[in-house]
Amino acid sequence: MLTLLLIAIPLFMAFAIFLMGAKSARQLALIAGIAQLLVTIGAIAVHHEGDSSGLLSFNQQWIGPLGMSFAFSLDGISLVMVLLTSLMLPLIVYASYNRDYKNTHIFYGLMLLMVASMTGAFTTSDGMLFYIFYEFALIPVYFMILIWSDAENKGKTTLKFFIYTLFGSLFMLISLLYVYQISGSFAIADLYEAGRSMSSTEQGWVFAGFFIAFAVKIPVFPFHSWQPATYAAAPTAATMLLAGIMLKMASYGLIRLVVPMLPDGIAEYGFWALLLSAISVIYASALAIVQKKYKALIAWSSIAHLGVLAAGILSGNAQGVQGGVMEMLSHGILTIGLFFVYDIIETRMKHDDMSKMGGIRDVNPLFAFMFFAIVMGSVALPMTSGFVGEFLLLLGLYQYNAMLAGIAGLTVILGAVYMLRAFQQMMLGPTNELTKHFAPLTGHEKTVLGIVVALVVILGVYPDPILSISNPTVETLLQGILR
Amino acid sequence: MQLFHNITINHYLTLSAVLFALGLFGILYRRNAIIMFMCVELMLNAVNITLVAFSKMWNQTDAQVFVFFIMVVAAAEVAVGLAILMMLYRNMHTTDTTFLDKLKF
Amino acid sequence: MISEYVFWFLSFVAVFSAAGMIFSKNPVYSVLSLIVTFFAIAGHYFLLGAQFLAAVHIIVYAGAIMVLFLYVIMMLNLNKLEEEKRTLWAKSLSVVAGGILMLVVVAALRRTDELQAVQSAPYDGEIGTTQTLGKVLYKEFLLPFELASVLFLGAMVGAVYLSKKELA
Amino acid sequence: MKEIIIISVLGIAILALDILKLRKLSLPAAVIGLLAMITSCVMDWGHNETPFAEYGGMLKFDNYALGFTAVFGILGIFWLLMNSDQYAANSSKRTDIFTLMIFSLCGAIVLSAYTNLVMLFLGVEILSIPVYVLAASDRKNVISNEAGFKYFFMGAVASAVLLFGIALVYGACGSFEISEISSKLNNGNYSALMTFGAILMLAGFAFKVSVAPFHMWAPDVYQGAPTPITAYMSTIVKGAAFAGMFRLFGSALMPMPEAFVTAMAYMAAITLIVANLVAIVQSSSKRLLAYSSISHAAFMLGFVMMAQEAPAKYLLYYVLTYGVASLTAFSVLHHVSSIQNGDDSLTAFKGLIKRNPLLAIAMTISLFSMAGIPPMSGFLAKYYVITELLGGGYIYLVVLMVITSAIGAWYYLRLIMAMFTPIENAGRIVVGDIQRYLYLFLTLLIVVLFFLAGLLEIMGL
Amino acid sequence: MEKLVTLIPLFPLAGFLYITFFGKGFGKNFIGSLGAGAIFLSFIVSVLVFSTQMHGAHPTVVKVFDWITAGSFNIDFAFLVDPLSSIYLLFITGVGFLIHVYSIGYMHDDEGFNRFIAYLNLFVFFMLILVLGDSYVTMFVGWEGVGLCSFMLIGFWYKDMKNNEAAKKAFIVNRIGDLGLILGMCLLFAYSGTLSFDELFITGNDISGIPGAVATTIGILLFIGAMGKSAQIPLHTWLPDAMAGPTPVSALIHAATMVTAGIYMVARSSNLYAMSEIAGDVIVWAGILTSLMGATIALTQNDIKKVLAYSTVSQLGLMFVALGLGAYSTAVFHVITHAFFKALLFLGSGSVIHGMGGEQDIRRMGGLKKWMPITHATFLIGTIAIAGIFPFAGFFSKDQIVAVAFEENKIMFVLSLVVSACTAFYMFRLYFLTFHGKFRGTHDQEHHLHESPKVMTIPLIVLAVLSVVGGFIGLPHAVGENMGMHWHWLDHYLDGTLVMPALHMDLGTEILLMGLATLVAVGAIFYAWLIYKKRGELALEDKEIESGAHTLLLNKYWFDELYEKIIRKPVDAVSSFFGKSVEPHLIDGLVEGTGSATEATGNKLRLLQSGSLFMYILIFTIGLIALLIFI
Repeated sequence: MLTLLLIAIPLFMAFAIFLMGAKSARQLALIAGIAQLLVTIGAIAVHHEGDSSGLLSFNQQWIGPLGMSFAFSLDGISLVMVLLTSLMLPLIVYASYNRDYKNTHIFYGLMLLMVASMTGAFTTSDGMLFYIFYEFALIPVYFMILIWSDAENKGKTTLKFFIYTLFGSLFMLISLLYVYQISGSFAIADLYEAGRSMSSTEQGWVFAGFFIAFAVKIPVFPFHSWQPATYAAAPTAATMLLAGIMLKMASYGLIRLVVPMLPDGIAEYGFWALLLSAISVIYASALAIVQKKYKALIAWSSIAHLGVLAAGILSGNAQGVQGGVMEMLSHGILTIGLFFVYDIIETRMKHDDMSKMGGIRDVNPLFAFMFFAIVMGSVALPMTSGFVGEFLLLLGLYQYNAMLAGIAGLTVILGAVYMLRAFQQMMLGPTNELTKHFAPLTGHEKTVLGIVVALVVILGVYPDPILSISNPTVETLLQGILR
Repeated sequence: MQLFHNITINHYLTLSAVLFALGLFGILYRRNAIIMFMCVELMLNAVNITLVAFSKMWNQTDAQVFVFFIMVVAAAEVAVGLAILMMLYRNMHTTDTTFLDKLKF
Repeated sequence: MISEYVFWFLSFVAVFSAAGMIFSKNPVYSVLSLIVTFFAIAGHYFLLGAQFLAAVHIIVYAGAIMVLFLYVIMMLNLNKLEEEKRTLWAKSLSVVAGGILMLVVVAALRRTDELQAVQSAPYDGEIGTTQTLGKVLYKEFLLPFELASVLFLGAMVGAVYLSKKELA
Repeated sequence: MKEIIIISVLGIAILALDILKLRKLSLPAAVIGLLAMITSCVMDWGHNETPFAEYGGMLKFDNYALGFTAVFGILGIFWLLMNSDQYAANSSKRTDIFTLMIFSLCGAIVLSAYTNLVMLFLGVEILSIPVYVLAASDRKNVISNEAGFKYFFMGAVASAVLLFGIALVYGACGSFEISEISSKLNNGNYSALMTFGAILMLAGFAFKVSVAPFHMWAPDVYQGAPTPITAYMSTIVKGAAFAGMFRLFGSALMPMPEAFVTAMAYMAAITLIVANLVAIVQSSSKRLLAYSSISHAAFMLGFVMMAQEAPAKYLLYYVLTYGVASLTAFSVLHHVSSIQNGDDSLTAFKGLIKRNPLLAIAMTISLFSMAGIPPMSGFLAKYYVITELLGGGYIYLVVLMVITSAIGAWYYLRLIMAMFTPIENAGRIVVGDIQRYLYLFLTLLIVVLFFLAGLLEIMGL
Repeated sequence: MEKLVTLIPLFPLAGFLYITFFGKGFGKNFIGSLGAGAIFLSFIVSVLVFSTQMHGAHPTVVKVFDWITAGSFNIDFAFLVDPLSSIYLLFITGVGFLIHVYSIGYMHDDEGFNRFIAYLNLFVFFMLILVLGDSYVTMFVGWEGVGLCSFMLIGFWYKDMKNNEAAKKAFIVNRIGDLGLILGMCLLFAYSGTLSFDELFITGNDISGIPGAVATTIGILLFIGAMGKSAQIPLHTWLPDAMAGPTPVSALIHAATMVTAGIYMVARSSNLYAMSEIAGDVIVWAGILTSLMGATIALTQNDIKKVLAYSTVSQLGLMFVALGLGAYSTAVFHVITHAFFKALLFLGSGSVIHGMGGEQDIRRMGGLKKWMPITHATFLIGTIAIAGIFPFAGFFSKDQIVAVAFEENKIMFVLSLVVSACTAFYMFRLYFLTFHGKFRGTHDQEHHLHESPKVMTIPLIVLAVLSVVGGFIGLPHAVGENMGMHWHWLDHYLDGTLVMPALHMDLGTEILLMGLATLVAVGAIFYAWLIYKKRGELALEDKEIESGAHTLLLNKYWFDELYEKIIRKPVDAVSSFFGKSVEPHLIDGLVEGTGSATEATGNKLRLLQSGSLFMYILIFTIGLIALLIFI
């Protein structure tokens, strides 16, 4: 029941906002976000002392003969993902306070719609429903970018983004249906059984379908080209939603659907997928190194991190998957932090050309300090959330294939290279005309950055609460496939 | 099979086939809407012949009744078709179908 | 024996006048040659023992439809219409297409051996007569008959609507 | 049977209203009549009534027929309401158009209920002949004339082909009754004659439903015909033709030889490719929608391929959802283009979201539905096709469908993008109250149908 | 008792947090004493902990909280208290405390004072985590943490991009090592299923199952990490640049503590290294090469801190030699003594620089002993200690290394003697050039030359004392036994924690070696005295250098240039190649290409729709024919 509540709150608030108009849209969105957060915490509490009353699961047949049903359940992994969503929503809303988007109510309405569908994707235990939510999330963000972007080529960019991702996910549909031909039901448990019963060649093909779908969205190396342009064009809030939460649906899909369903397929044909992921680490890092614009840089860096993520998850052992869960959470937080930094700078300096900055640390040490904390998080320094995830991922990946772990591990070095360069260029060194009058942070900017930093550090120092939520689920997921 | 002396169903089928093809050929060959239209009638008649021949073969009346209906429909079609043709002529002052290319691509 | 010759004769008349319909410059001639074709076809009906149909055929086609055509042609005053022929490639294309179609159809229809199996009940000349036809038409084919009226009504309304002048 | 009586009487009644100069009443009358028809469908549900059985009744109102009849009725009502503002309330044109539409609707019913090839033929003709006229109904407009003529002429040829097919089938089986025919076919290996006839019928129907390579007329006619008529053609006429086709291949000519299904698969593939690729490069939104409707024909053909196994309800669902979506889309297109003197280019949609948000949203939703993006009902419709085809093992066709529907999303998005690109000094577009509420309703329906798809399973079809 | 150990890192952390968040508005003295006090407290606790260990308490694991759980992988955040860690605790907190006190004086006029003290506290915190951590992962936390602090402290004066560059270089080079370390951990986990020191080495013995080849790989991977931290070839280049930071930082981080983390780690894994010959050899060779390189480069440097930096590099090299030869306790011994005298030397140089008003070039100094006697005295002690003259601390530790080398590997023995000769020479060169002769600086420099304040000199004195007596914790076996007293305390203390080499050489050899070492050292010193004191020669100005060898050394064997060429340039080139060509043209080009290709096809296909009825019916017919023929 709680799960339904988690989807219902943003949904109804979205429509409420649509109807109530622009006046108090922000506040309503914020309230929705906080409510969402509270419910999530409640859910975690319930989950903690064992969900005896079935509060966390809900199942209502939809199209019986086709084995589709509105089935939701909040197990450990879902809980973490939901936590991510509902942690980030209020942050993003609050972060967007320093810009006023025209037609506010539409903007926040769409945002909440998107959150609703993402929550659905994270909580559903029905393959078809997952696909549906996965697809639907595309629509609101598409409009958020199309309408509120101020890039001149936004039409082309958004088109590419939409078609590319849609195109990818259609392959997932085919694979899903192919498995469904055997299972006769979309209940994920049945899908697992059916998937594992297939010959490894079949599994390989099905895996290919799934991988293309998720690789486009994660994104993994050759399928990424929609992403930088889209990030560049999108309004910051949309970028945060996109990079922070939405793309996690894909990696979550890897954990939830692919790894437990197609063990043999991955074992035999998965190597290329992992290799591509590893390559995308290097490739994206290399591109991040040559970026001049801060936003482009973080776009690429996020591709690099997600490459590690994908590879680690696909290595299909407890460490990799746990690392994946943790990394999703932390990457979400960090991405939002990084993009919010972009927003702060962009609103003040009207550009994000790093070479034109410098010395901001002198003018605004607090800002620099928080930014530094976030940067350290994203270079996966221990005691920040980034480390736990990345370390576990590498640990898992190493057990799959040492060479790949070596390649992917280069992110440890390259990440430091471009992130530190960016930080030093922007924050350190002498001040110049542009940065001399860098306005101090407003109250809510402080709050948001503060929360982000706090989360990064707390999760880094004491990640156990999160990990111990997801660990049992991960182990049960993998039981079936560990031979 | 033998319909009557030395003449089998195949003869009739062939005849109707020839007429049918001829009709289609005519449609392709001519540009004048009216002539093309007549070719359509020809095709319909080819069908009629087949049907009558079959009714003889199966020794049933249904086919002939069907032919009857075909005539009815043909008449209706002609009525509408000629009406459209007239209107077309009123607006375009020609019945040459090659001028019908406002809609393309 | 005689009927056989008649068959061949009628067939040739039908085909050639059809060809004439297609190739004649003057639409009026086309109409006339088409009428000839129809007469030939009517002849066939006689041969096949469908007297009533033959009669109706003459009446409907030669008597009604073709007259309608003629009327239109006269009204649009298309006799001797100066229609330059299709371009050569178009012609050749149509010839080829028509030819191939004919070949295919004929070839396909030749392979009707299984029809030899059809045992023909001793032919009763009655099936083509007005009486039997009427019986069948008003019994088994009552529903289609009624629906044909709907069809006609629709066609009428349509024709009338189209030939009306646009008011307002 | 009542349905047909009601609909024919309704047609005549509207003519009478025209004569009695009560034209204002024509709309309510028509709507009420259709409602009556739908209710009678509901009442007859499950009776499998065969009217005039003793007179060798040639119609059978089984659930299949009733279901399609009801759907056509519903779509018809939507169509009437949506176009109630097109023709001056007291012009004779209005009554004429409505009458013709009603009559062709009668043909649609016959097509979904026939048990006899004669009826099939009559149905096709009753359906088409009024539509020939409707397509040309914009009398002064050369474009409309051209469309009407092309449609009529090719339609005539097509029905000649169809007829030839019927004749040959009769020759092979010695009967027009589909039950007899299917009994004559000793499971699937057709006689040469039979095959030949079946192919010709297939071709005839392929023309009606505008499947490649018999689709050439569709774009021109759809573009040339007045937009309401286009909407009508792409919803009811197409649906009815498919109803007839499905009934033919599902119950009469069954089981089909493998080659047939393969042929259909190829036709569907060609259709998908041609329609979608050409649609991308269209600048006229009307023509674009025409091509999209062709590509949807390919999807529905998928059901016909599987006609032996696939339950008809999915085709019904497809017809309904696609009908609703494309009706909405074409109506929006009409409302948009008609106020800027018939400009139906993509640019005409610029800034629609400002000029009339409702229209823009309705259009967007319906386009997404056509593109098959959840949670619009169009997604489930396509989903059904794909599952059926996968069940039949036509994986390549499925992949092609998937790829092309991504391409489809491409050109739909071009339209959507136009709607959301702001322009200055754009006057508002106003639509009547009926239309406004109808748009709202249709938009909701598109989504609601998605969630209510479960009901489809319990309606015994 | 061991529970107290949790407090040890907490004090510096608290200090850091307090100074960072509430430090505003307090006087510098308060802040300084706060920072120093925090360290002092943890020093007290360390002493307590150490004493328990010294009285033979068993190694204990103190769990702080559950940390990482992932399937079979379970890491608690736990501290391991055993002789090794406790002795490290002792000198880290001790030296750390002294250097804090020193910095109060040194950094007094810097506006970043609070920041500096806070960073130092944070550093000590991480350093303590590093040595206390019960698992490689926990250790890695400290490992990276000290890296972070070193980054922040090297770039402490962030306005100067040069410092930032140095800081970034340090961080990234360390990162390279860390990758090796991480991979080493992964491999170790893959084979042993745990990363906890306790389970691996002390109570448990989970490494027993590891095959030798794997052990070698693990060893080398871990050693790569050590290379990064402890500036071994080829990852040494960051350390000299790191001198950009304030001098106390160089003393604390880049001499006494952080750079010895590598030695700590290898010593910690001694059981593992004991399983692999090859790994040992690798370490030995890397160590001795580094040592030679460092020593030789130091001969020619003219920046006082650079000389010390390279001497650090070479000393670290020696320590690794010891490690590689299996004499782990000896390495630890040298780490401790080195911590004393190198800290002393750096602080001394700092005091010199302080007095010289920021001047670091020894060619601009000279004769300082009359202005700053205490500095001079202490510096001299340090110099003697590092040169290895009896009975100073350096003598014993270095002599043990030499002895081990003599036992294990004669080449190493020779080379280590060479190193110690060089060491003695360059250190005394430094000393003479700085404190003797006459002043060569500008006039106003001379004008306000002065001895440093107490707060700076007292730590110097303390360290000086330590450098004198520090060596007696580890008298050589032979000597110890023959003096009848069981004095080789350190080995016995560390026995059981570390793998011990079986060294048994008789008194004669022992004495001989000592004599030899001393002889070499003295000879070198004498040579230096001859050149720089007697003849009063000066270091050459850069432009008057012609000898090739000299240039080579002055340019540090062109390592930086080499890396510039073979790493940095290629990476940039590849990156910009990706950015300029691959991404837009290949990857995105494919996507765009597909799009435009589709459109092109569409444009072709639409021509079919020519609008002519003839064409339509023709296609209709063709389609029909096709169907007829197909079926």
